[in-house]
Amino acid sequence: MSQSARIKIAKRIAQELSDGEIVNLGVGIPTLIPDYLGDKKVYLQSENGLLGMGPTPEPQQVNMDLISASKKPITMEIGASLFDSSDSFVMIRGGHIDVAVLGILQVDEFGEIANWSVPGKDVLGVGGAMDLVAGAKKIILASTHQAKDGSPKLVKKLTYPTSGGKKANMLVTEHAVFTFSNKGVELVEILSDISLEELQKITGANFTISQELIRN
Amino acid sequence: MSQSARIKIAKRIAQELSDGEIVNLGVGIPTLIPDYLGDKKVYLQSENGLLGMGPTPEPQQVNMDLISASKKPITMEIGASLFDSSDSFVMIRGGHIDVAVLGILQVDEFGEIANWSVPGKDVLGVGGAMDLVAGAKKIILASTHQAKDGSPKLVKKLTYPTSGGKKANMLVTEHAVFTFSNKGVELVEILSDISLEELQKITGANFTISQELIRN
Amino acid sequence: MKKFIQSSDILKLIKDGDTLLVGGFGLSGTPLTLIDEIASSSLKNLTVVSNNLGEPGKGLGKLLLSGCLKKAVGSYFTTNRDAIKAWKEGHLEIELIPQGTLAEAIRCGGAGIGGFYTKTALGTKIGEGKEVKEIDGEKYILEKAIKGDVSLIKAMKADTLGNLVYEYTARNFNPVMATASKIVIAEVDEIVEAGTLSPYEIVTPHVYVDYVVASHYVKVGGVYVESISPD
Amino acid sequence: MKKFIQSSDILKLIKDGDTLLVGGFGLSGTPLTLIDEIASSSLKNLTVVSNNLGEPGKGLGKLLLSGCLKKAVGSYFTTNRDAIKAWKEGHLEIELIPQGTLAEAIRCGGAGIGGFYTKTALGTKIGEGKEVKEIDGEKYILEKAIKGDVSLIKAMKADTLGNLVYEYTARNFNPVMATASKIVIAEVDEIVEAGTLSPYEIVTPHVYVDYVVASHYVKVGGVYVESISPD
Repeated sequence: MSQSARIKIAKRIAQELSDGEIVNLGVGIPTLIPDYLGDKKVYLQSENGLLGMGPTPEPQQVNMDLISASKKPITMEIGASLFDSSDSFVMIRGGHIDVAVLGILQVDEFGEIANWSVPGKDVLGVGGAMDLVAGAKKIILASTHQAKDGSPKLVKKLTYPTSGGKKANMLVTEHAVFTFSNKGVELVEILSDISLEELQKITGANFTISQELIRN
Repeated sequence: MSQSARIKIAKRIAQELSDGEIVNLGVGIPTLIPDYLGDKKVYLQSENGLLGMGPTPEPQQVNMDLISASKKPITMEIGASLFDSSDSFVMIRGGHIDVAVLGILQVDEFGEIANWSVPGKDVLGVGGAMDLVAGAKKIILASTHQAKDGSPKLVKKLTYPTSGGKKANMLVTEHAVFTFSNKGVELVEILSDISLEELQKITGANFTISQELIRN
Repeated sequence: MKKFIQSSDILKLIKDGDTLLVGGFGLSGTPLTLIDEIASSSLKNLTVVSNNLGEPGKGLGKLLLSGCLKKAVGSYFTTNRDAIKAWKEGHLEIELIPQGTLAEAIRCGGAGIGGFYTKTALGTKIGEGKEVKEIDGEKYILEKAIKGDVSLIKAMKADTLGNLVYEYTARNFNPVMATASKIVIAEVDEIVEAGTLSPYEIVTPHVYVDYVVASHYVKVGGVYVESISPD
Repeated sequence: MKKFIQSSDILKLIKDGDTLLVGGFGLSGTPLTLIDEIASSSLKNLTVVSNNLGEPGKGLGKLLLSGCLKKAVGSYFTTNRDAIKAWKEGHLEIELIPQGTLAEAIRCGGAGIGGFYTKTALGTKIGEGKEVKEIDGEKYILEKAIKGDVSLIKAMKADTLGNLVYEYTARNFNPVMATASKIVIAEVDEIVEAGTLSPYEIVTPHVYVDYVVASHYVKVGGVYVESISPD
């Protein structure tokens, strides 16, 4: 996906975050979000043991013992705190993270997520994905609308292994914003010049269309 | 019991402790032990959140937020560390305390302890007693030989509620030292001028006598 | 953003029948100002989870005398004769839990853990009726997590974000209680600018703290005495 | 009394078939010197519990290449292609555990807790075959405690008693691993006099640490590089 599409997704999710929220950002697109928060002050939690993650340091200040969960060098913001992995997951699994922004492999029409394992592929990693799914108060998914092979990410039924029963609240792709509820998935916003028909064609699930649909 | 008898018990238990050991002292007689350690360096753990408890402070240095589990003002030794109650009980229950010295109501001939509740009396406290019993590597009991009413503390079978299945290793009274094993209780040392017959009379369990019985 | 509020404001956050997790070991690390507010309120049927129930007429002992309490959950009530009396007279329910199990159960409450298996109290009166399970050849009992509606904790300092540090052994149950209630209110001696506390020294990260109240007590001769009468 | 030993001495403390808990998140907080010793030893059939398996040829990646490993338990192996390859070829068993469950299970191992109930991985492939229990209306799966024979951890400083402090996010799994093995060996950058570290800043109290080894690595440009070749 083009960097501009990735930035579009990051920007749109940045709008969803509120002042004062505790946010955990997954790898990939989510890591772009801090650049688009403007005046909003959110507190970034990194599951390897930090609350108050700041921007990338200057090259001469890099210390590979101050890193993000993506293993990239970071800094600490004012008021940051350090803790061990068990305390970090008390924070994550105990419901203390306001928003987790996660990448996905698939999401079904009720918001159930698959984001750790591809059947038949050698993905031997789960990391904190299932912990974040189980524990975050709100889950926003950041993803391209389609996988590299053109298959839809939003599907009727997961064909990839689930990350757990807890449901996502929102999906943001380069084309659209969807929200999930017990009733299913709803299109609330179109972010590109795609037609509704075309959007339906490249989406694997039936979605309802919000009466207040926004077209940017 | 006279203070001299209490001191005798504390002194004898002090001999059992080794350099470098991590020790938790219960209320009562055990709190006298630090005065009789001589050159030995043991590290005292206090279950309210301190490793490295030092002696009572001078009156003008008392801070009631630096207290022992008996809620008495204390100091910190060099190398002391502070932690919260959950971490303190990781230390206690995880088998990291070398020796717990505990008071008792009763102990049976296999070393099973009753030290928290008197039937028919309003003792509504257990504190860390059961945690220490379950978790300490070695348990030494400090007790008068008889209760105030003259009944024996070392008994064939507990009539008071048990503190858990884990067994004590040793009992020190003003009269004698006993050790416990799967085979039962053995008298290893006589600390007063009591006769064997008299000792047997005031003891509620049958004990074997060590072939290396020490008489002080 | 943490809300810095007056002590009397906490009464809007607590309702009849609530379960309160209250920090402290004896009187050390106890939110005395917050307790005073509740003791002088008309709140009823509260359950208090705390290691002790203060001392007669002091700390949580005041809540008992003011008639707010229905139940006390903790490890050691023996030193408060008022609690024993109220229990004997049927005015107070008491649930006795070993101190380590209490701390761990509250930690689990804050950690999204439903319960845990411990050897403490196995085979005892306190363990009666609890599920016994053998894991890798060793027997344990199941203890369930403890959660509260409101936690009332006491710290030495808060920074302006709500990060907390504790004095010496006044830390005790406060950090775990900070994680385990829907609403967490911290009484503090001092409020300092964010950035004053080093990332290494912060014990309770601000994420856990909803409200901060300045204490009405000051320490004189190592003991807290009331300095400002609650309005 | 903690024993300050040479890195090569650790080989006397580890035996074939042991389970090693090894600190670190990626390469940060990883005991590189201790790993080097094991990689150049003839130890066999080791199980390593660690969040990752280092990187190809780095950190725990060396242990894999040296043929010491039978099994790896952790949360994320994807970034070490050697591990994936060894697993595909049947040379390495892998047990995948969510990161939070891994941290909590090790903490339980050190805390005398047999197991705990978590929602993480409920209903997933990783949760398959694990006991499901409903507690207070919510479903959880049982995860068992993890313990090791030997923990290899990395700290920034030890004092002469063995108290440890960690650098920034290099803390990660090290403090819980310090509690959960029969033998705990800490590799440190610096050894300072007892009393130098404040009681407030000590993260791992000395009770948990059996042996301390001075690191053969130094930090240059924010990255550890080898300074002394192991003898």
